[in-house]
Amino acid sequence: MPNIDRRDFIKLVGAGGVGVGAGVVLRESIKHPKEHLIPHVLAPEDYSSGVATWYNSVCSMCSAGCGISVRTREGRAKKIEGNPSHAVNQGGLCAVGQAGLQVLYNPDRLTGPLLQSANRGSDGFTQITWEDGLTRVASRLDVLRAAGRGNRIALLTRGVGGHLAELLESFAEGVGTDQLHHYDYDHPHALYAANERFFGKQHLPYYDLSNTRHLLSFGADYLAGWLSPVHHSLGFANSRHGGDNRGYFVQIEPRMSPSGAAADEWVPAKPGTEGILALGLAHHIVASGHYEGEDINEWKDVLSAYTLEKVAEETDVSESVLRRLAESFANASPSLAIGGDGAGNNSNGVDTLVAINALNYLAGNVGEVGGVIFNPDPAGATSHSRQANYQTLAQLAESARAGEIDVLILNDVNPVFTMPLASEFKAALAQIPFIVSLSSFIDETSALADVILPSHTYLESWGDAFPEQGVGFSIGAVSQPVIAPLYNTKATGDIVLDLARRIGKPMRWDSTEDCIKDGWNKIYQESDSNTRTESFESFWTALLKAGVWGKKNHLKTDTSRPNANTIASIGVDAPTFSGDAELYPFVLQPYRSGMHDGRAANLPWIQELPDAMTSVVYGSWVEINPKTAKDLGLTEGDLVDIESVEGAVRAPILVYPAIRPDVIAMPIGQGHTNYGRYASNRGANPLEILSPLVDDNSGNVASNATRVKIVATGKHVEIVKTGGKSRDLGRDIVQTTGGDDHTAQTNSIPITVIPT
Amino acid sequence: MSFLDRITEGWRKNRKPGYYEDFDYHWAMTIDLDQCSGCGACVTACQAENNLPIVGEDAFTKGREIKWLRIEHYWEGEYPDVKLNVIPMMCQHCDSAPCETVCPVSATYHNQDGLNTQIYNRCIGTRSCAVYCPYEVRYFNYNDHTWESPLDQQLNPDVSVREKGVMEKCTFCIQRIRQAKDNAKDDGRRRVRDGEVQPACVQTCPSKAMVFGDRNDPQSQVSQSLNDPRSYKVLDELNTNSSVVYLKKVEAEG
Amino acid sequence: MHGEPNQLKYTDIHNDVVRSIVETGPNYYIALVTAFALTLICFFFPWFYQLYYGIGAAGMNHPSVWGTYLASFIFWIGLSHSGTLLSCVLHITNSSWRKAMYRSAEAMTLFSLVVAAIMVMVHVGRPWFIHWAAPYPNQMEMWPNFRSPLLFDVMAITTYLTGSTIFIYMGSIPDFAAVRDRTRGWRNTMYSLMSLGWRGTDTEWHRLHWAYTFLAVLIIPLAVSVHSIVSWDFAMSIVPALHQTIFAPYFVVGAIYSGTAGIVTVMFVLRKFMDFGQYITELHFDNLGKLLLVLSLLWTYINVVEVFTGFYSGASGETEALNYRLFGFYAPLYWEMITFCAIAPLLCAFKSFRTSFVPMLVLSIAINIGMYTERFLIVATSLSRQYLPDAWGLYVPSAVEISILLGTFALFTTLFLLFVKVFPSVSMYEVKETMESPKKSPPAASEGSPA
Amino acid sequence: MNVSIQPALKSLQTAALIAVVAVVGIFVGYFIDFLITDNPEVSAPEQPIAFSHKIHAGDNEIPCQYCHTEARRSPSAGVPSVNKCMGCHNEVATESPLIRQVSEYWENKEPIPWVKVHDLPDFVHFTHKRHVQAGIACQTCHGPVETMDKISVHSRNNDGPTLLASTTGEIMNSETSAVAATQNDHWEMGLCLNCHKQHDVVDGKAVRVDDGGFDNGLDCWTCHK
Repeated sequence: MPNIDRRDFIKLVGAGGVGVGAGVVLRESIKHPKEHLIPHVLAPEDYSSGVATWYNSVCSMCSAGCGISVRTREGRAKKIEGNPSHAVNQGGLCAVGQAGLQVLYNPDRLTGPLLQSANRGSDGFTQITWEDGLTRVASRLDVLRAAGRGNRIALLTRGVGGHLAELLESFAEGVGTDQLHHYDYDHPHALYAANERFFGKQHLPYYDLSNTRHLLSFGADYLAGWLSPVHHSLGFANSRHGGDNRGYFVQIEPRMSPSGAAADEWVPAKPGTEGILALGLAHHIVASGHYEGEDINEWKDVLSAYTLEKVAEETDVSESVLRRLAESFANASPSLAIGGDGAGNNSNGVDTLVAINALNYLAGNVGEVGGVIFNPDPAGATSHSRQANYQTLAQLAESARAGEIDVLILNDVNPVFTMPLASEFKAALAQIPFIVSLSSFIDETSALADVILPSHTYLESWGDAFPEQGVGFSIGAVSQPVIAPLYNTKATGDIVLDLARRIGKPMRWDSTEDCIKDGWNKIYQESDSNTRTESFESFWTALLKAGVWGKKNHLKTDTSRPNANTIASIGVDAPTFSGDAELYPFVLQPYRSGMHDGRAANLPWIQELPDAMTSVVYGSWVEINPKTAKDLGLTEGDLVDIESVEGAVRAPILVYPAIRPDVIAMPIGQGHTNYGRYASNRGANPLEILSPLVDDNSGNVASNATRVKIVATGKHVEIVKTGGKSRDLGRDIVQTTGGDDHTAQTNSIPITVIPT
Repeated sequence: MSFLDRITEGWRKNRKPGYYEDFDYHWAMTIDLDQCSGCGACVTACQAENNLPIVGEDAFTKGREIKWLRIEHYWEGEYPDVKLNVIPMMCQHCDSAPCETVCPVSATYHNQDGLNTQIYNRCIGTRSCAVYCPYEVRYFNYNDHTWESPLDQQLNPDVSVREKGVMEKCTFCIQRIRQAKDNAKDDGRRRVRDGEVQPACVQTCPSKAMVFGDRNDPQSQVSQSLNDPRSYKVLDELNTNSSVVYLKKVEAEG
Repeated sequence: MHGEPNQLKYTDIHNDVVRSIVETGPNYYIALVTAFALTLICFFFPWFYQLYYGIGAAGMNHPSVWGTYLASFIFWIGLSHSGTLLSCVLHITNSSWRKAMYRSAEAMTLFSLVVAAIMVMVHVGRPWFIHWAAPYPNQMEMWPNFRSPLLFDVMAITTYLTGSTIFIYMGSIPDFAAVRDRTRGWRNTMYSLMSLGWRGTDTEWHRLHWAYTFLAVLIIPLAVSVHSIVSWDFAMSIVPALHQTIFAPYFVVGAIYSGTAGIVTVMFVLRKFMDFGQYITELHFDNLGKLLLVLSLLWTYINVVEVFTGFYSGASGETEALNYRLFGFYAPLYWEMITFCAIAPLLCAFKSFRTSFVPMLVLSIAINIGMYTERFLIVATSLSRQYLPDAWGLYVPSAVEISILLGTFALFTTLFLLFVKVFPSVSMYEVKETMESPKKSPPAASEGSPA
Repeated sequence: MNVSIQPALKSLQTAALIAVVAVVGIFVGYFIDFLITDNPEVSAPEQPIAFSHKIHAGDNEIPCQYCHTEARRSPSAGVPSVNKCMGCHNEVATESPLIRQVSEYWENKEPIPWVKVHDLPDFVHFTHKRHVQAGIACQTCHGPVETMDKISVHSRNNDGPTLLASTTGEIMNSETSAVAATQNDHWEMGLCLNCHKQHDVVDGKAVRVDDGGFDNGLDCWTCHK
């Protein structure tokens, strides 16, 4: 033992003390922090902690009306899935539909009513109470209504279907205005107009992709956005699974869309000549004796100008291809031609779609399984008659400028983003003295509001949907709240009902739920009394549980024959484009990407979802043919200005192998200036520079008819994308097999076929 | 079981074909490339179900996205005779998985259901499994990810949120498989019925291109689909014995 | 200079070496403080930041999940090779010229290994759980995966580290005793402990020689196996251009090559700054130069073979990986490597080159830059060009990585600077063995025995 | 000349002693903290209401699952709602000051912020349901809760194979019940594994076997996912 002197002793004590302290600190530091277990005060009936509860509802991300099942745990929505029993989507759901959760949980959601206390369009929103907000709005409305100047009130809403549309209608009536406009950027105005002209019905028919053996799609991106993409995907898959009768899909469009990639054949016709091409095919079908109807002579007359040689010249598709397409289209049974998106958005859009209807008629596809089937009238209200086209909104802007609008009520609609700059819509809004927005988010349009009364998201509120493009029979579904409201918001319907009460025009419902129930009560009353449940309450419970209601009322025998006048009026002019072809050599095609019309741009999942064709995330790009790029000396990532007569947007070049050299394409959806943290100041919005060239037949802007030029800026940015090299290099990663092999396939997977 | 037995069992597991026939399940998936349109619904479904982080634009720029399931694009030919082939690529759950041998801490191994596991809390982050994986479907957490409130309320409580330094990958939605087994036990059944369990991607696929099920059950949809003459495995020449089988895209003549 | 070594007296050796330990000039402190500060700033601070932030502080991504950390790891393992290995081989073959330089070479081994082991910690995502890679019984009843080449690696490096440590320590015992006898105070205490009571008896000498030779024989296969195993981390994968049988010899040769170059550098530094001109002479540079020449030819041969196999395979993956390495994004680095490691060392064919110190220093540094590039290319090019072209990527090191890379050199230097003040950096007794015995006046008893 | 190692060793003794004392100190400190905070009296956190499991489950023999109803049908055992407390305490002991606190919460429609005692890391997905349905007594893991006034983490049970109240309220002992009381203080992986290795499920109940093997939930994905 060494001698321990005083000094050593102090050292020892010090060391021991430090050691002990370190030990205590060590153990304390690895302890778990304190947590709480918060029980319910009163546990809900169907609640079990740790066990998922599913609620059926309806997706409201687009107008397709897919049924959804929402998985909730501990009172929080966790996952949205397709409702397997809903005939539209049969369990499937697209990316945007699933990202609906991020509408609900979006960090940029408005948590309560706001009042603009500084200049319009600034950040000067302050929190107010609902009472305050509603009073402010109601007093404005009341003054106008009482003075009999209700028409100076305009309502602009996102396309709303079902009984909520009725509620809004009733409100508009109450305040005495006929300025109720539903507005969806991608509402197929041209398609309605074409159907009206050819079939005499302003309806969307059911396109039976599922049973068709030969599909000609003229610009319709049916797998990724056109009408009801999930249902079309099901039909596409089912047709592909036909064993010996595997469906053959042809896509005719200047820029390959996801549907074009999935198709068996992609035909890059000149933009705007789709209708001419269709009539060329029709000409061949009639001329080669495939059509034997009584009105054959009339058809021969009207189609005489569309010989294959001429059409080949105009469309830039070789005669042999045209002949082959016509032959196989006529010979395949059933076959189907659809048209939309790119083909419908030209100056000759309605004519084009009429020509496509004619093609269906001549091939005998109308009213046939695997062809065009007419839907029965929807059981609930649809909004088409109220859908605002470009002309309507331009008119509204005109009235606003003329000082004829005093109050504008916006519901979850963003025309400032989707209207071309040339329409000066934003400036027109500034002329309106009072704007109130019911949006859940601040977007470019609601930023201009004076008062924002934020509404619930669709997962927190009641509603219903009767998908119009349908499934060939009547179908409807109720959208029920799957989660208690997260914030101090109110359902759109309830806000409107409250306003109606405050201006002394109470409606006959107490709440949105009441309105929806009332509507369904009517459906219940109208249903066959032999088969229906004993009471409405049991019907209602069953409806909520199943999430969907349907009635087998197929319109099988309906074959609308066009009359002689209709036939005589068929004809497609060469498309017109704004801008001089010399100065502006390229046709701009703004196309709908994963962000829908831009409303999904604030959802991080969608921002992070690689684009279906290019795997780009977080940003905009300009698609350009490799040859064009080479001629212009541009490579991927070169920042360019896309200039039209109306203005310019800036985006990087992306060399895209499947686009015509005289066309450039840009995705819609990015380029928000004020739409939350995920969307703002990202990319460019090609809609801004569109020329206000309107197809008079549909009243909508011809969004594919703007010519542009590319001006290199000399700058370079890195396009953010997930892919590496998109070439297989002979590694056989995606393997293919010839036409013969697949016929051996017998173990096809059964997919529920919609009976038609 | 003696130590030696365990070792020999380990060897047997990797050598003997049909080893999993002894067990209840051998999960497998088929993807029909003739039906897949590359829409990306499965990608989002996976992200929603499995608490995949929102990594942000910077991380994408750096190539640090986390997508257990991604769509690969392969262009073929030049304009105008150009085609795009897409293929969903996720963990192939190889029965002879290269990643399993290399993990020094056994954070990834093959379980008795024929699944290639990934145990996040065991992972020390050597990232060697990602190097060894020829399909490059293993994703690494380069930093801690945050969900801006209230986005965090969406997180699936049945799936762990991964911390920085941990490898992750497709699990065939193991939480759903376990849930289905649990339900089967509640019902007094020994086995999960065919179609009772579907990973999120399979469930959501709008064109029903994906089929998931038990390969040991000859009646199951997936077994029938595996017998399709169009079936093939990606990078089969590497002998990974993957459990994800693709059905060839058909090139039909017009 | 003091002339030829055989004109030295035993006493001179002792004095020189002990002086190098005891007498510390301000230059040394400046060097030490600088090195240590650089270690902190370039190595530890970035590393701590990375621990806090995650591996994302580095430039790695999908699919290039490995980066410079692993390249540094192989580099330092490689550098570690020549030291002990060379020393062992030369010891067994009785090459007397080794004796002046082997101590510092072995120290290099030791510290390179330490740095390499730290690089493993830097490399992994959760170093706080790194102990799970060690086999020890635990309540989780989990064992490491014995099939993993990485685990072999852990084992091999630990073994090699242990072996090298014992080897250098054992060889130093007589010298510790010598220093002990010439110092007093705390140094005397320290060297008393470190020399383990060495008295220099015949029995002790006999045992030391026997054990030393035994260890030398043992370490040679160990050293070869360590780098073979390091190569298996790559070669056992099925990544194109990595999955090659030639990898083990390739790595071993590369390791010895870079290690030998490293020794040249260290010897130059010792000679220049520690005033060891008498001990480290042209002879050493000449011999090492010859060795470098042979190794560079071997290394070039293996590289040519590798290129040829890739070219000849015809497999898309292999040819693409090769093409990428030779002509892709990293191609300038590849050609830099070829210039530094295959062409420049050919100068060693000339004796005049081998015996000039500064050109040899430049060459040795160039070789090691080239060899680092080689390791970087192995990691970076192969991982960014794998089987699925759509998952190809690109890897560029981040500032943190580059800083840590530079920091490893500072760390190594710090350790080495500490070493030269503790260990006699030239083996005194073995240098004496190479000298003619003093015939006339044997050293007085007070000068001590040969130790 | 002294070449022995002894003097050097001697001179280092003080330094070595200091080092040893410091290291031992760390262990002592760790242990002191353990002693202080792991004492059930101390470690059991203060609850918003001094609820006694001893009175409820012990003295009055209320079965565990009367309140923790979720245990047999959910992964989590669940904390009873305030409503559930009031179900009895509308009638029972309404005047007790503690019950007054409960009814205060009930009247304010506020939840009681209980403090969590038993906690598993977030990466462990334990399911009560399977274990309860297999007939494993709650006390197996939670210790003799019916004897505790305050629930503490360290439910040490050193009395050997005690009689355990089964989940259904009947009494079973370790011979008939599948599972003996554990002596393992810590809810760590080894505790789970021990049990899983020793037991197999026969007819839905846990039965003791020698080697449960890989099938019996020894797959890591049983709990970690």
